[in-house]
Amino acid sequence: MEMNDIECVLEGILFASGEPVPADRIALTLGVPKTDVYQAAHALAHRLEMEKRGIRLVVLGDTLQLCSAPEYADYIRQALEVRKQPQLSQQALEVLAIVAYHQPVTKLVVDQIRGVDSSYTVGLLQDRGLIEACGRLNVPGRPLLYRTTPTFLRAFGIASLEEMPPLPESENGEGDSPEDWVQVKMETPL
Amino acid sequence: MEMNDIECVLEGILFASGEPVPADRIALTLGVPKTDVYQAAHALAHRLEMEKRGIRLVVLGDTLQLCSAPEYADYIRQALEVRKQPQLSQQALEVLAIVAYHQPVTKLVVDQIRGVDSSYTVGLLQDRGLIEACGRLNVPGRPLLYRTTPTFLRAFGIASLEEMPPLPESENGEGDSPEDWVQVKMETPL
Amino acid sequence: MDDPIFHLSGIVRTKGEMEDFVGPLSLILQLLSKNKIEIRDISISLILEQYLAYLDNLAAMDLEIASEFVAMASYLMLIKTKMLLSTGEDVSELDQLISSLEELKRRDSYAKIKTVIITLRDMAEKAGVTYTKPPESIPPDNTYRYTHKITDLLRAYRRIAQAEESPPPAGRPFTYPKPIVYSVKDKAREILHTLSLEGSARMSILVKEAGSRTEVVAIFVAILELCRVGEIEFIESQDDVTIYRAAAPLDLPVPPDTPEEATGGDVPNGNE
Repeated sequence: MEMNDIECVLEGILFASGEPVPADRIALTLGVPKTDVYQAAHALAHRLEMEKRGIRLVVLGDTLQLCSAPEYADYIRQALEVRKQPQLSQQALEVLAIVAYHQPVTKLVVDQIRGVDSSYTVGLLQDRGLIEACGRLNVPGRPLLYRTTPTFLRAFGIASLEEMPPLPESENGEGDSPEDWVQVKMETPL
Repeated sequence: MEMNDIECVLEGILFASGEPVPADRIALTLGVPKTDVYQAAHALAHRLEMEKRGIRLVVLGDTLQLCSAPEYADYIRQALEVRKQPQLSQQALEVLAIVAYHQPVTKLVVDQIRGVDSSYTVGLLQDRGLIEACGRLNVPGRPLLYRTTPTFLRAFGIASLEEMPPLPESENGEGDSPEDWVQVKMETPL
Repeated sequence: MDDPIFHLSGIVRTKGEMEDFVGPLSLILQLLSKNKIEIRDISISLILEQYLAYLDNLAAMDLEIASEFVAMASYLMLIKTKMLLSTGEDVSELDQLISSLEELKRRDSYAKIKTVIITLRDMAEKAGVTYTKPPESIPPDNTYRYTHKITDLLRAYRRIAQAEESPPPAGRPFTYPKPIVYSVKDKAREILHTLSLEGSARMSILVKEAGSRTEVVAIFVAILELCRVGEIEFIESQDDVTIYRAAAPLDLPVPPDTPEEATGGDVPNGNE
């Protein structure tokens, strides 16, 4: 069997499998030495990479596998994503607003401002890459602090946090910044 | 996006999916016109075939799919130890043809045309992915409607249903399609 | 169907080609099926005219055809009359006609399908066997891709502020479930009461009957306390502890109110 033929059959077998295939099983099937299979595998891998193709061949120990080219991962994910991502809910927007205006802020503060537990929504916003943990507050329990991310800026079409509309004075009078308020609340022994 | 880039990403997407992917979803993902996707698909398909590669790209209706090259089927079967699928029986071919030419069609119509119950064969063809349920007919009992799948096109080596061999003309040609016949039957208030 | 054209060529044939007709009914069925007409729409005069015109064109007038036509025409008349006069129940003739029509079409469809089966088989053979691959598993990326107006955020913030200011709904005072607190004293009393009724108590049962972890803790502490003051003794078996009332109270200070209340009150025949 010609080396080029081995390459082609190898490609067909690895494609149909999808999973890693032992090199010696391929050698057995084609009736060629295992070294030929490896040689063909390396040649094919090289060619796929050189031509910047959508497929890559990887050698994993004694097995060979085809996989999609990692550089196209974003396109692939986008094209194959079945479930459409839901838009932010009213609650999620509220939590995001609190984090955005009071960052860095703990979940406890978010809970206190909203009056309900916001664990799920905080997790969701983290998952969506809109907020992220950025250290811990130096109080007992060392709770995580959250802040908004560049994804947040992109989603809301602003270049920096300074572009956020200011909170109206009346609603948030001087000296009554939520940080102070929280501070007080946390220090208040129950 | 360059045509060659489209080809490569297309290959990656189709490889990762394994299943047929609608061309317009790819167009949407890449932000290119659908015609470009088809053009890239045809170029890639041509190249894979010319180079006698182990993979083929097939256009199946509005979808694109990668599959293994048929000339290496024996090697693949041997290497991956897959059982050879039995050829389609006469009955299966009949049912398949009735569904293909009259789709979407109910099992009742298939039964009536063949004069025998076709439940088993319909189930078999569904199992092999050659036909699929595609909604219900809006008549009492709401029977399921069946149509052929992209796998059907692939199995018969055609890109669309238009490539099916034409049915012989009736002696008086036009308008004698079984759909009309079914229609007539359903509308007859008896 | 205002003006149906009945294409008679290919339907009415010369004698030699007539094998596919059995009688007038078949001929009607052919006419009907080929022209897709509803029985109700049959315009006998139209068929007649066209039929005659066709016959005119035939070089040789075939008597058999002519007689068949007469039979057909009368048949059609009969059906049409019956349809017009029937009350809707007596339509067996029509039923028969329609089912025959269907049967004919069915056979026609099947015959057509059968002609392409061989071609299809060849196509499948030529296409060969191709294999597809299972989908790759792609780790999901949940990064948010929608865009919003920044003012949405301010609005969301205001909404919280408003919710905070609005007073709690009136008329329905909040009720909180009362926390259940077990006092060691009560537990000790309970245990002594049990002992006075049953003579002994198994630790495992006492614990099992406890409703919560705090109650278990209360039970343990109570037992320890009762032990300390010498009110109870216990015997340890393999996997349990059996508690007894101490045979003779030791000369130790008794915790206030524990023994007196436990043995008095609701236990009429105490140990005293």
